[in-house]
Amino acid sequence: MTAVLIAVLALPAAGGVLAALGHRHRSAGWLATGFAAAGLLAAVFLPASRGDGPLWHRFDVAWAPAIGLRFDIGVDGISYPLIVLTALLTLLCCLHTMSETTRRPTALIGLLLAVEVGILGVFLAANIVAFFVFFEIVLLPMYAIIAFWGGPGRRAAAAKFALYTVLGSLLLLVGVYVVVSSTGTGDLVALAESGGGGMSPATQLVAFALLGVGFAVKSPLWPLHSWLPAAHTEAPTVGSVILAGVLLKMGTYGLIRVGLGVAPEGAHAAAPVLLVLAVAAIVVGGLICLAQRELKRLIAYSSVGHMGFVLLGIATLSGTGITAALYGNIAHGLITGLLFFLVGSIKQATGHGMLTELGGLRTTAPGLAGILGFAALASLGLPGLAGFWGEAFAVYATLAGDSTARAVAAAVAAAGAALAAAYLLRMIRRVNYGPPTAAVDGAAAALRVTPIRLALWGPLVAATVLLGVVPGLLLDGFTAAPFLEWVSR
Amino acid sequence: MSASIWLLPLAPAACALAGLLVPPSGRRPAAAIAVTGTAIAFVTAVALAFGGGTYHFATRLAGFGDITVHAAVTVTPVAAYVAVAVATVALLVQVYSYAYLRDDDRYVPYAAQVALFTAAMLLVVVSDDLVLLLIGWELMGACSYLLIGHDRRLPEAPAAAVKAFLVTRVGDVGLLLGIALLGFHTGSFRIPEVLAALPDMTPGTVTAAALLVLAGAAGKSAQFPLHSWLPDAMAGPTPVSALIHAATMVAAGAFLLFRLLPLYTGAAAVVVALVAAVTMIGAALAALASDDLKRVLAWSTVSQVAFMFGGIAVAAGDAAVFHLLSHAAFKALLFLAAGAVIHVAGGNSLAAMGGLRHGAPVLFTTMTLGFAALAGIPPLSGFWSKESILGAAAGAGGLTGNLVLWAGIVTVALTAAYATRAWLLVFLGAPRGSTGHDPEPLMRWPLLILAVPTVLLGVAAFAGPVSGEPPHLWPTLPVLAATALGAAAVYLWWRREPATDPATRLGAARPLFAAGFGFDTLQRALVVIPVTLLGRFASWADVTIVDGAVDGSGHVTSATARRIAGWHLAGLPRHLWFTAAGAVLLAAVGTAAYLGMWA
Amino acid sequence: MSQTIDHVALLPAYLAAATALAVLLTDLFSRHPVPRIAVAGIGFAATAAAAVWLGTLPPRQTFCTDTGCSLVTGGPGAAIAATTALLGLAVLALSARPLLAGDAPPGEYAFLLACSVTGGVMLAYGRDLITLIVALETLTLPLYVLVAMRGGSRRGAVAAVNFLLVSVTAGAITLLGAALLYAVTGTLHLTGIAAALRGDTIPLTAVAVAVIITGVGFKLAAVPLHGWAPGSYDGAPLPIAAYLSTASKLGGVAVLLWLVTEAFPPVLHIAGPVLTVLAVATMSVGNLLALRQRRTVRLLAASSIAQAGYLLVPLAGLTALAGPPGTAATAATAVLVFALFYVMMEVAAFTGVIALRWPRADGGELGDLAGSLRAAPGPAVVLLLALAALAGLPPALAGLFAKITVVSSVAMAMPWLAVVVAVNAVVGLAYYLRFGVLLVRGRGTEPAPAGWPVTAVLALSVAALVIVGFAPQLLWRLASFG
Amino acid sequence: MHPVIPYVIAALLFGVGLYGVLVRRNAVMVLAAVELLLGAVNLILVTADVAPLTGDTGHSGQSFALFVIVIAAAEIGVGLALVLHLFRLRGDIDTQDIDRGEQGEPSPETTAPTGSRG
Repeated sequence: MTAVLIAVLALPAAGGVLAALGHRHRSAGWLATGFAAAGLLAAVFLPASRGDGPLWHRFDVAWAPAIGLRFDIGVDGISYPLIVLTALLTLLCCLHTMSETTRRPTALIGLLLAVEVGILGVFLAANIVAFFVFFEIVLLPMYAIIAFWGGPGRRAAAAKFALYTVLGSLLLLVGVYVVVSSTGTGDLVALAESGGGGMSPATQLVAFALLGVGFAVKSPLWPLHSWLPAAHTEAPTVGSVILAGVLLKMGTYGLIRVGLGVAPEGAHAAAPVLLVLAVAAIVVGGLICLAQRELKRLIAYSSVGHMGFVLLGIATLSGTGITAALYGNIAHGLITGLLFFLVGSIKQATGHGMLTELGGLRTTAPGLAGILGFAALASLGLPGLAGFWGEAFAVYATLAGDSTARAVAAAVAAAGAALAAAYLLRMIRRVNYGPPTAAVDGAAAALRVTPIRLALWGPLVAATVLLGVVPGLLLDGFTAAPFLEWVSR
Repeated sequence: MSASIWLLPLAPAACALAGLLVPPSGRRPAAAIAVTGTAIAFVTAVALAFGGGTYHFATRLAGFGDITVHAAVTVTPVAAYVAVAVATVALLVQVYSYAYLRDDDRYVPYAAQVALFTAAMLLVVVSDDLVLLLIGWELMGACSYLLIGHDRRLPEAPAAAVKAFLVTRVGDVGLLLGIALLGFHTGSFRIPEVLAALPDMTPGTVTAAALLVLAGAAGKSAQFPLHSWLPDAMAGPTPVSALIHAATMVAAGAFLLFRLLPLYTGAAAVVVALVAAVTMIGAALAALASDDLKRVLAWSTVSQVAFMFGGIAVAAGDAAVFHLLSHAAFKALLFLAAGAVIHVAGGNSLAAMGGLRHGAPVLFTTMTLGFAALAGIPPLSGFWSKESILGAAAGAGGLTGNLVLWAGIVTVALTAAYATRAWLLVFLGAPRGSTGHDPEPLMRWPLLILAVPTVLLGVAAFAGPVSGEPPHLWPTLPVLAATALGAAAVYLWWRREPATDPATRLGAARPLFAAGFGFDTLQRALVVIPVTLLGRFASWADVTIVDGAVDGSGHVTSATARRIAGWHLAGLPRHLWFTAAGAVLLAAVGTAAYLGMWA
Repeated sequence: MSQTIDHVALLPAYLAAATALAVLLTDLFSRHPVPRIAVAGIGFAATAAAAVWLGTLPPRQTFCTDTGCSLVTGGPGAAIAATTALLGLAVLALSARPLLAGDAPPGEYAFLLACSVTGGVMLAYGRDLITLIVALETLTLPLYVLVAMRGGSRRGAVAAVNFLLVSVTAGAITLLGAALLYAVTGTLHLTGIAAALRGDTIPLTAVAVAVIITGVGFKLAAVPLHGWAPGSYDGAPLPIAAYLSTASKLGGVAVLLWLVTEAFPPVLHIAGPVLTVLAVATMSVGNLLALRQRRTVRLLAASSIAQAGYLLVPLAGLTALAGPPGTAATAATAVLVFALFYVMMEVAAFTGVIALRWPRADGGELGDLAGSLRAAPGPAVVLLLALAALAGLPPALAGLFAKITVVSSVAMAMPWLAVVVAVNAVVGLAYYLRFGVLLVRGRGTEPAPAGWPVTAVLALSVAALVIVGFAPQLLWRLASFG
Repeated sequence: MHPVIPYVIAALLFGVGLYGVLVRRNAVMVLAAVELLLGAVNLILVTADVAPLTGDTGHSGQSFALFVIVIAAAEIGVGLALVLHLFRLRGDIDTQDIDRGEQGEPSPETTAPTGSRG
């Protein structure tokens, strides 16, 4: 069944190449979208005939042994949901691109698929160097998406995104080779199973610090987040969706799979720092959101807070916390992806992203207002929706440390969740309630929830509800993965 | 039978989801769906109540490593009664709303949201797992938010909705932490297992958990200091108020404390008693002073729920639930009737009402019964339930018992006073404007139906399992005396000047009382403004300091690059200088390395 | 002291020299430019083939005395020699059309190029100070003239004198280092020097080591011996600029590699810090300089300075080597692998610029290339790919692997140096991105068709980049110091 | 024997040459100064040959010196030719004006028909 594994990567790659070759033709865009759909189908079927090992499937060939690089990919219960999420969001973005009026849609789809290949590769990689290679693949296509399809400030925003995240990934590279040089292997499974491949605690700390900073920039974790608001504000809708939905997850996933996996003792030493940063991110992110006046910027900053919860779960280093972090990761991808689709549509239709220019959406476009309200409630962690489990159990895992400091951290984090409610409801109150503003009133037709929009947003809404009601769907996959046991012992 | 417990939350929930898909023009199907869902829940609840046993159902919902969340439900007879009360009120509210919101084009989502609200409350009532309970709990918060903000003609509605959600959410921070603390120390979220493991926990931890849970309950039940959202929540449509005050939100807090009663001993019980005492007196004073009929009722809810908390403080769980049930009956009745009154009077202000007893006999009769029950006139339901709490308090004695008892007696007097005042102002005296008319049948019948438990619940309770103890002379007599005193004082004042609001007797204190002792202002000054300012500061700091450092490093790099590029614009001799200097420098480095000065 | 000479080992050098001679003879007997170019091209191809063939044989040595051999063949040497010859071929192809058009005298041009290539090939095999320094001069001397060969251009002449004066000064410094090294060791063979350095050393040794490294650093345009590079590259004909930034640098790399691996193992504690300072200064100043350039070739020149800094990093890591034997070889392998990656990227970049600027002989301002992607998609895509590679980012996997090579060599031994590389790469990305975006935006003016030789170089350089991108291990096999 | 005097002289020679290279603004004079540098190198080489600082030598320094002389000659030859070429095109050979950055020739050039054959 490694064929499916390869298909998951190869189908979007082929679609991307097709789109690049036929970038002048609309039909090539549809064809590439078809490849994205096929990729999603392949991803969904990954659990079929899975093996018994730590990875369900594995495909491993030498690539560049001199630098410890093997083309080694595999999938387990931890990476599977992220893979499906990536394939799903990319497909939705392709459909969005084809259905809305977009400049040069086929070229954009080509770049989206290139980003997808990189992200999928990150989630699939079982070799630390291959992980890094895929990590880097994402950068330039994403840069191009922001820089060529973005808003008025796109150049500066895209440059900041590229330069900031490349600094992170290069530090990551240094960390990767601290690991590879001192253990002589890049096998993520073996490294995780052996608890760091025999690296000394000091080396592990150096490695974890470098890896951690690299992932922190990508996630982004406060205070290394400042590329994010600009990038989100200027990126086109699909760019924001991919960025928030899955690209950021490379950072948190990497922190778990690579950071905890290869340097558990380093992680242990750094855990208090992570805990403090996580709590700070939650609170500061929430406070900043309270003062935001721009819709996309607000949601961008909300990601900082949400990622703070994910980091909080990771910082506990416990099975519960890491499970919660993984769950929060997926939930954030769904919910924030949906939010960016929605606010992107609002911004495109009204031409405004400023909260002062928006209002009365409930009157003009009840459907859109309803879904926006739903997404906001989901985002603030309402129980019964996907966002709840990750955040609540991150708090639980923090409290479960049975120390006063951890208890305080849990309390502050939980208070941060209340802040999330404050800024999201403030946003909803501005956008949905009150009398319609001129901008909203004039765009009533463009704000309608058309069937194609329903088809785009529906899956995200449905998944948010489903994962909120039946969390076991994902959790059992997480807890069954041997990896989780290795990193939380 | 056990699995059918799930019908309680799921039937209305499913109907709510179905109702959300109905197009805005489909009033009838929407109403049918919503009523069906609620009716199924009602029938189920009644069946379970008559079954009289305790039913369980549990399945694994989510495993987070060491700890598991169960989709566990249980129905004890008490819970079944509460479920019946919730379902009844919800059903009547649904029916009432269909008429009440006749001209509202957003009725369709409204009906679905009310159904969801009901489902959430029923989930709280039946859930046997704290996390599952939390789901229903917060879902209620979201529904209350949606429903309070329903009316788009009221400019204050969105703000009130946000306030309701946020204040309760602040309480929920405590609840979440409390649940986490209990789960961590007992290894389970199942309520029976948690309660069974309590003796193994240190008293300090138990108290901490109790207080954290109390914060959540106080938020939902609008108890001091998290009560400020409830009076503002009147911005919602009146049937929603009835739902919130009688059957859902507000009752949930008291019910949660009832489920976790063993937590509340010692210091925690004292705190609960203090909260209850402060809340019941303060809210009663505010009710006495308020000019807005719905606000009077709202403050009265705050005050009455404090009685339930008082019952919890003295470990009289059954008495608390008894009061919850009787309060559900008369408060639902009062609110639905108030809706009709407001409809007739054209506004909420008591000053604009009067003399309605002639034009609207059904309204007059039912609402009179409601006020009487609220005031605790025997043999109406309110008398018995309040009495059983105060009786338990007297029996408990000690600091907690005395606190509850004496605050209760003062409050009883105040309750009688404000109930009398409102009744007088609405129905007696000279008619101001319209003398009114009785509401249409769909709005009338719910009032009549609710009048039955309002009157009979107290007597009937002695046949049921809630409370078997007959009233004692102490403290029944003082309670009755207080009731009489309060009612009489107001009546006498009113008799002297029927055109004047008896509340004017409060003099300079009245505006303070009416404004809820300025608590909103305090809350604004201490919480809202600081947090807003902090948000602005954080935002400023993020741009100037955090991002400023990033941009600054870019500028520094850029400036350095300009400087370096400038050095290179000086012609060949400078290149030669660089070359020679480089050789000397590197020779120096080599020498230093040779001398061991490197690293 | 009679020596037997292994002529097989000398074959590539013979062929390269013969190419120069043959071009000279053809120039005498034929009036037509084509034969001269063809002869040179065939000669370069033959040289490359011979070097590759020699590389497949077991190592050979000749001109040996009791202190060592002056000429040694082997895998890395073969890679350097073959690459140099191929670079000569590429430069010839890039200049073919202007030469045919008479922009420069084809005979002299091809002859000088062949001489330079001969020097480069000798550098790949030489193992004593005289051979290396003479080869280095043979590589460089013709370039002074070639730089000036931009049809009657004053800028070319200025660039040539600029290059010349700094170069002869640096050459004198190199010679001073060599002389001092001879003075403290009493031998000219690298292996002999190593043997002599193994005993007691005197302070002058440190000076000798540092000074000779400094002198060689000039060839790499290492800071602070880099000032000539932007001006000279910009003034030279574009193909010669390409040659300067590739073959000429490769020569410097060769000398440095032989010195460090053969002569300096006993004094790595001296060479290491010198190389470290050189590496840090080179990459930092190079990148910052590139950030402010407005002319295309100056930008590429400054960026090639920065790349030279990366190239030095693995050698700099030797400071921290108290480590196992073979670590120096690993570092040297990393350097050579990076150099080969770098040469490919640089050729692709320069070829792209040449094609986009055709028929102009200079790189012009950056703005002149704006909108090239629409106007001339083929060369623009090549240039974009090359820029991505130089920035070290996918889709140009070759560039990514190049960067990985550098970082991996020092990540463990000197993490701080790896972090310096990281920070520098960020600065580098800033100007590569700016350049790349410029190419994509708008609609530029279409260049004239550059003809098949340029297209061929374009295609081959891209093919090479793509192949080593997917099969990077090839380079390690070629460049392994074992 | 300690060859102090030759080394001191070589150092002085190199210093003087370096001084010339750095301060002279005339390209020809710079080339001349470079000759001094190379002379210093030769002096070191032959001195080391007869009086090595450490150990024994194979007397190969003198052959190296010969090569240096050849190199110097070649450099001067090519160098003077280029300087002359520059003088013809520009009219002066002041090094100060060489490579003053990007403000060289104003317009991007097209290939000129006349080669630099002279």
